[in-house]
Amino acid sequence: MTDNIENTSPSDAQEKIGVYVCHCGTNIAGVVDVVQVANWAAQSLKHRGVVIAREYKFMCSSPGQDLIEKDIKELGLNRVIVAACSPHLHEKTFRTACANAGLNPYLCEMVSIREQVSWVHTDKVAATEKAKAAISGGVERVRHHVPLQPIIVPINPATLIVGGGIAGIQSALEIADAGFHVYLVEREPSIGGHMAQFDKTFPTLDCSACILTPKMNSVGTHPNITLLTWSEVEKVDGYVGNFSVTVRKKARKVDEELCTGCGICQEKCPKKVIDNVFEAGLGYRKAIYTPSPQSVPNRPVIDVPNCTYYEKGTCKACDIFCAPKAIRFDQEDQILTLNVGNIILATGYELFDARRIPNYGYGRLPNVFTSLEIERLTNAAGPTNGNVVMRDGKTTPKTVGIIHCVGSRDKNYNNYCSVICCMQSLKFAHLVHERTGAQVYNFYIDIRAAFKDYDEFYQRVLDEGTMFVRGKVAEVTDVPRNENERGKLIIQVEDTLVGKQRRIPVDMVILSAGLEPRKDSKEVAKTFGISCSVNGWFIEKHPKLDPIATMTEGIFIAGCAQGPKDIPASVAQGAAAAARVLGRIEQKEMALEPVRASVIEEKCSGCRICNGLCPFNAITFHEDRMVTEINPALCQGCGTCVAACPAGAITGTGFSNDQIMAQIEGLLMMNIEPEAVTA
Amino acid sequence: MTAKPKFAMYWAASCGGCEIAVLNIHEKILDVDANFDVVFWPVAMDAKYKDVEAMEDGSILLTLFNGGIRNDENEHIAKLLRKKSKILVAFGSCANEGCIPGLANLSNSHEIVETAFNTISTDNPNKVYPMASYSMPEGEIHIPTILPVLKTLDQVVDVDYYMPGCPPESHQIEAVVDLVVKVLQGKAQLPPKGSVIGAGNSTVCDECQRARNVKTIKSFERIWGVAPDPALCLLEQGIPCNGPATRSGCNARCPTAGAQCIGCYGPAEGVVDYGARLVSAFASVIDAKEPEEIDAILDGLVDPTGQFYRFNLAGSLLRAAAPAWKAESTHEKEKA
Amino acid sequence: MTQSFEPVIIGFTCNWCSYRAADLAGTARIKYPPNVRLIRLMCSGRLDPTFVFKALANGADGVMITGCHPGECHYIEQNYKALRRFQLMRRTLQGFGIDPARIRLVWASAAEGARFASEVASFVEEVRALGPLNWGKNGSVPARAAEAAMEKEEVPA
Amino acid sequence: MSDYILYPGCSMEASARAYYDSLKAISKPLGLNLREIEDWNCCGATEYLSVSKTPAYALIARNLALASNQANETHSVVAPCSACYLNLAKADYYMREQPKLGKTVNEALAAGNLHYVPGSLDIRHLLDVIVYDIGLDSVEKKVVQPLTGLRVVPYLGCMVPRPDYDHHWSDHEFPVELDFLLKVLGADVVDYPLKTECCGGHMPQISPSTAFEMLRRLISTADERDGDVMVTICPMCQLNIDGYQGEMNQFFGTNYHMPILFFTQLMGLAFGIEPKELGFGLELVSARNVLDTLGVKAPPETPPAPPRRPRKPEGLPMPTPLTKPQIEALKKEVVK
Repeated sequence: MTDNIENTSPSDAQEKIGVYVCHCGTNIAGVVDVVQVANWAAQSLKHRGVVIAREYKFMCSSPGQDLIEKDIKELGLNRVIVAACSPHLHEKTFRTACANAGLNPYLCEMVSIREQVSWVHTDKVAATEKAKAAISGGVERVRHHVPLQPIIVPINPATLIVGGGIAGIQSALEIADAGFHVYLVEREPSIGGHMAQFDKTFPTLDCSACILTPKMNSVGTHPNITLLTWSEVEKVDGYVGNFSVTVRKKARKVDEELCTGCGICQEKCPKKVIDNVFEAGLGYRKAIYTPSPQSVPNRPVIDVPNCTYYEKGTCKACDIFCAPKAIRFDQEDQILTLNVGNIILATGYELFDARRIPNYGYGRLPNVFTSLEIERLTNAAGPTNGNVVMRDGKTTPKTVGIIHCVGSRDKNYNNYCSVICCMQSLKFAHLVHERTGAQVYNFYIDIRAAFKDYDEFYQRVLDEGTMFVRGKVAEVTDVPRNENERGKLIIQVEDTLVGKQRRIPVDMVILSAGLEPRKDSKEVAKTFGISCSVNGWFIEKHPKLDPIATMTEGIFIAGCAQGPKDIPASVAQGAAAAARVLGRIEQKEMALEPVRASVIEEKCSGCRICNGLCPFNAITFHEDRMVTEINPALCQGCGTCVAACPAGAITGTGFSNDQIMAQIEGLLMMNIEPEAVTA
Repeated sequence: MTAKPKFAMYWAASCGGCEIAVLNIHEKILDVDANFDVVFWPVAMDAKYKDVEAMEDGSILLTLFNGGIRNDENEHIAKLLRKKSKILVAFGSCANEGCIPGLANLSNSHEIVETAFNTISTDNPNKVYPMASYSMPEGEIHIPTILPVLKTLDQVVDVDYYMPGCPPESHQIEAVVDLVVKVLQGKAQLPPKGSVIGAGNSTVCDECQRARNVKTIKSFERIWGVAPDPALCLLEQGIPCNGPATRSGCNARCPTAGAQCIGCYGPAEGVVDYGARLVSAFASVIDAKEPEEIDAILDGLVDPTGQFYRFNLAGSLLRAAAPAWKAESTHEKEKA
Repeated sequence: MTQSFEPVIIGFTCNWCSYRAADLAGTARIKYPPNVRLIRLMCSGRLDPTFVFKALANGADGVMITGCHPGECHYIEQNYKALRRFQLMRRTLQGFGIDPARIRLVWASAAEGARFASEVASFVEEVRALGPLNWGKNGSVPARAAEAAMEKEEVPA
Repeated sequence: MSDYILYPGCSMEASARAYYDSLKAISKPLGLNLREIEDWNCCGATEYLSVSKTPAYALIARNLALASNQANETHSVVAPCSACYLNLAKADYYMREQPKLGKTVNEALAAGNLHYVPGSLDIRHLLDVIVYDIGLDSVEKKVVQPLTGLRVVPYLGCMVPRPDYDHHWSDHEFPVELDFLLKVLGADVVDYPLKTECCGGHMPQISPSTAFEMLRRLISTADERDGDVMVTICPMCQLNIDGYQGEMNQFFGTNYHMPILFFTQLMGLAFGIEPKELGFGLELVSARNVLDTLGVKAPPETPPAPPRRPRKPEGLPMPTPLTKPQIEALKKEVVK
C-alpha cells in the first residue's frame, strides 16, 4: 500500500547529517560509552546520511558549538543531531549555533541521552545501546526535517483588561501612562473590586479608600482608558496581536452622558434592597444605586429585578426627580466589539461561602460574621459607620473569637492556603480591640506572616494582649453547658499547645473565610482559551519562571485570578503583566514558534471531524468551498487535529507524521540484546 | 494484429466482481479489444500458464491483477506476470489491500479450512478435506497450498499502479482505459509509477451531498436500528460511516443510497494505516470525558477491528491478527 | 528466552508534563529500566494511533502513552482526546489478538518524576510477563529496518 | 415501586419495635419495597469491633455476602438502625480500602461458602433513601395531615452522619436532611445544634453520672428551645433518652418531659395512619402531647407559612440559610 514514509523519504544522497555526542563531563560519559556511540553512528548510520560523528566534553560550551558550526561550513552539513541533555535545556543553544553557521535552526534535532539515559540507568552496556537507539531515532527523524520560518504577527497597541480590582487598575494605569490605549471591562457598576470594601490594609493599617480612590479616579479620567463597567466579555476571536473581543455592555437604564452623578435618584428611590455585593449582605442599597459614594464611574444603575417600575409599571421616582432627565427605562444592552493586541485577566476571587461549614453556625447563629462582613463593619463608610456591633445593630461585643483557615487548608473544602487570612485576622484582632476594647481570641493552625513587616505586625498584635489558641475549631454553638456560657457563643476547640479541649465563650465570632476562584472561572478560561487548575485558578505558563503569561500567546493573568494573594502581590503582578504587554507593543510585531498545523486543501473533503477539536478556535470551516482552514497564528501546535484528520489532510510542522514515523523506525532498528543487559 | 500491444488480466484470491466490473464498461470493452491483443485472461478465454511462461519477459504491456495472494499458486502467477509485464496494475481492493478475503487474516489457515469444510453450512458428511497432493493412476496431482497470511500484491511483487475499489467503479475503469489508449496514441503521459489511478485523492465526504456540522457523537447506532435523516451526515447521526477516511472516486454511492460507507476504496492519498485514521477520527469526536462514559459509547461500535479494517486488513500496518502470524512462524520453520 | 527477555517499549510523551516528568526523573537520578525509548510530542492529543500500530508492527513489545493529568492539559483538554483514542485503540488491538495491556496510558505532571519512573518500571515488568510480541515475524518489518538490522551485524560490539 | 434489601437488625424487633412498625406502615404509601435479608445475623453492635477485629468484620460481612447473594435487580441495602448502618458501611469501606482485610474476611466467609466483593453493594440509611431516592416532593404529596404547630427537635445521634464514608449526607457535623424532611411534614422544626452529639451510648451501664449529664444537655436544650418532641433516626438514642429520662430527672432533681419518637412515626401520622399502627404508646415518656397537638388542630387547606424568626427592625439583616438544592449541589461537590 502507499506508504508516505517511503514516498516522501528523501533519497540517502541529499542528507549530510552531523552527529554530536556530548560527554557532559562525566554526567553522560560516566554511564554511556560516548566514544563507542560516536564511532557506531559514524559507521553504521553512514547509509542513513551521517557524514560525521564527534564526541566532545561539553557540547554546549562555545568550543563545542564552534565544532558544529565549523562542520556545517566545511562539510556542508544540512542536518544536525546533538545527543546531550534535554532539549528543554539546550535546544535553543544548538539551534542558534546552527543558525550562526547559516543552517536553518529547525534542521537541528536534540537527542536526550542524559536525563533519559545516563542519569536514569546504571547498566553501562544497556545505557550505551539505548543511546544508540535514541540517536538512530533522531537521525531518521531529522532526515524528514524541513527548514521552518517563525510566524510574524503584528501587535495591535490597544489592550483589554478584564476586572477592575486593584490588579486590573494597576495594569490599566501602567499601560495608559505609557501612552497606549486600554479597555477596562468590569462586571460591577464600579471599579475598585474587593479592596474598595476594606477599611484598613495590613500591615501598615493605612486606609484602603485613601490609597485606592485616587487610583480609581485617575482610571476614570484617564484619556487612554476606555472604562466599561456593568459590562462582561462574551466572546474572544483572533489571536495574539489582533484579538477581536465581543463585550456586552449591560443596560444601566441611565444615560451616562447626561447623568451628573448627583445621587438624588438614590435618595428618592423608595425601594430598599439588601446589598449582597458591596455591603456583603450587611447593609442596604436602593433599586437605583452606585455601590459606594466613591464609585467610578459615579453613575448609578437600575437593579431591574428589584425596581418597582419594572415590577408594577408605576413609581418612576428616580425619573421624576432627575434634573438632567438621564433615566432611560427603555435602554437596551449594547454589544461592542473591541480590537486589541493583548489581554490581561484580573478577574479576582470570591469569598468562601461560610454556610458550607454549618457547625461554625454562619447563617444560623446571628453573631457569627464573615471576614468581609467585618471589613464592612469596621469601615467608617460602612453600614455602622465603623462601629463594631453585633447583629442587633447596637450591642458592642466584649469578647470576640476569630477563626482562621475557614474553608482553607481543610480537605473537606479547599486544600490550599488562602494566604491572606492570617494577616487579615491579625488586622481584625487589632481593629476590633482598638474600636471596642474587646478581648480577642485568634484560633489558628499556623500563623503565616511572611513578607515585609508582616511578622512585626503579628508581634504588635500579640503585645496588644490578643489571645492565640493553636488548634482547629470543632464547632461554634449557642448551647450552654453552664451558667457563664449562657447567652454566649461557645467555641469548642482543641488547644494543641496545652493539649486539651477548651470551650471559650464569646459574644461574636469572626470567620476568616478563605479565597475561592470565581464561580464562572472555568467558563471564563474557556472563553479566553486558557487553562484552569482543578480548583479553578487560572494556570500560569510556568509556576516560577513565568507566573504572568499563560499558555495562550497574548493573554496574561494578574491578581487573585491566578491564586490567592494580598494587595502588594496583586499590584506587583498587575504591573508585571503591564510591563510584558508594553514590551510586546513596543516590538510592534512578534515571532511565533513555527510548530503549527495546516490543511492541504485539495485533500480536505470537509468532513468536519476536526472542527470541534481546537480549544483555541484556530479551525474555521468554509461552507462555500467545503474545506477547513487553520489559522496559523491562533494554532498553538498541539497537533490534535493532525492526529484526528481521517483523510491525512492536516500536516503539522515540526512534528509531522513522516518525522514521528521515521523516529519510531529509527528507535526500533536497534534491539536489546538480553545478555547485553544481564551482563 | 501482432502490432497490437498485449493485455492480460488475472484473478487471484477474489470474488470475480472485478472481472464483471471490467465487462460492465459496456461498449468501451471494444476499445480494449481494438487496442489490445488479449493474451491471458482465464475468466474470459482459455489459456495455459505454460503459454505465459513461454512469453518473453516484459512482452505484456498491461496486466490488470485482481485478488489477493492467498496460496502459492497466486504467488507464483503474481511473480510470473510481474516478469512478463511492463505495467502491472493492482486492480481492485483485493490486490490493493486484501479486501474481504484479507479478513481471513484474523484467523489461522487451519481455522479457515475448518470453516470452509466443517461447519453447519457445509454438506460434508464424510469430512472430506482437500489434500495438497494425491496420487492416482495418471500420476500425482497437486493443488495449491494455502498461505498462512493473505498478502496484497505489492507485498510479493513490485507494483506499478494501484486501482482501488470493490470493485472499481465502471466509470473509473472507462477513464483509465481512455487514458491508456491516449497514451498508446501518444496523446497523454502515464502518471508517475506507484500512483493510484481511477480514483480521487480526497475522501468520500468530498463527493457526498449530505449536510454536515461540527461533530459530537453521544452514541453509535447500527444502520438498521435507526431511521437516519436522509439529508444529514450519517456519522453525525451516530452511524459509523467510514466515508471521512475512504478514498473518493465512487461518487459516494453508499451514503447517497442511505447506507454508511464501509471503505472499499481504501485509504486516502498518503495515508499509512486506514483503520488507525478512523480510530483516531471517531474517538476524537466522541462527546465524553469520563472513561466509563467513553466505554459506554464505544460499546455501540460492535467489532471495531471489522469496522475499521473490513477491506484494509492485509494492507494495514499490523496486516494480520496474532493467530495468523503464529501459523506463519511455524510455516517458516517447516520451510526451513 | 523469556527469563532474559528484554521488552522494547516505545513511550510517547507530551512536551509540557510527561516529558518534563521524564526530565525530572533524570535530574533526580531516579532509576528505571532502560527498555523504554521516548518520543516527544507537543501534546498527548498529537498521538496518532498509526504511531502505536507502527511501533508494534516494527518490533516494539509495548507502547506507553503519557500526558498531563486530565484538566491540566496545557492545551486545555486535548489529553481527553488521547484518552478516548486510547480506549478505542485497546478495543481494536484486542481484535488483532494483541493483549490490550501492551499499551498503557499514564498521566504524569511535570512534578511527578518518581511516578513516571515507577510507571515505566511496572509497565516493563507487565510487558516482560506478557512475553515478546515480535509482530509479523518475517515480512512485516519494512525494508529499511531490515537493512539496518543487517548493518548491525557488522558493528563491532 | 423502588426495591431495597432490608437489614433490620436486632433492635428493630425489640426495643425499637415502634420504628419497625411505623416503617412497615409508611413503606406502602412511599412505594418502598423492602426485602429482608434471609438468615441475617447480628451486626456486632458498637462493641465487637473494639474487641476483636477480624471476627467482627466477618460477622458483619456475612450479612453483606448474604445480601449480595439475594440481590437481584437492586444492590442497595437499607439499614434503619444507625449502628447496623455504620457497621455495614464500615465493613464494606475497609474491605475496599484494605484488600488484605478483605481477603482474610472472605477466607472466613468461605467456611460458609460465602463471598463478598467489597463495594458491590450500596449501603444506605433509611433516612438517606427517603430524602434522596424517594424525594421530599413525593413525600410531601403523601402528607394528608400536616404536623402543623408541632415543635419537633431533629436528633440524629453520632453514628449515621459520621464518618460518612461515601458522602451520603449534606455535612458530617450538621446534616440537615432530617430537618428538611420534618419541614415537609409541616412540623415546626427547632434549630437543634446538638443534633449529632452523643447520647451517651452505653454510658448508663458504665458511668451513670456521665451518661445523665450527656442526656441532660440534650434534653434541656430541646426543652429550652420549646420542643414538644424529639425525633430521632437511631434506636440507641431513642432508648437512652426515653428509657433513662426518669433516672436523669431524679439525678438532677429536674422534671423534664421530653418524649422522643422515630421520624418514621411522625411520617406515619402525617400520612394519616392510625397511631397504634405506628407503635405509639410503646415509648416510656408518653408522646400523647404530640397526638393532642395534632388532634385539636384540623389540617388547614393550605400549608402554613414557614416560621420566621422575628427580626428587630433596626437590626442588621441575616444571611439566608442554604436551600435544599444548594445543599445537594454542595453535597455533589464534596463527593467529587
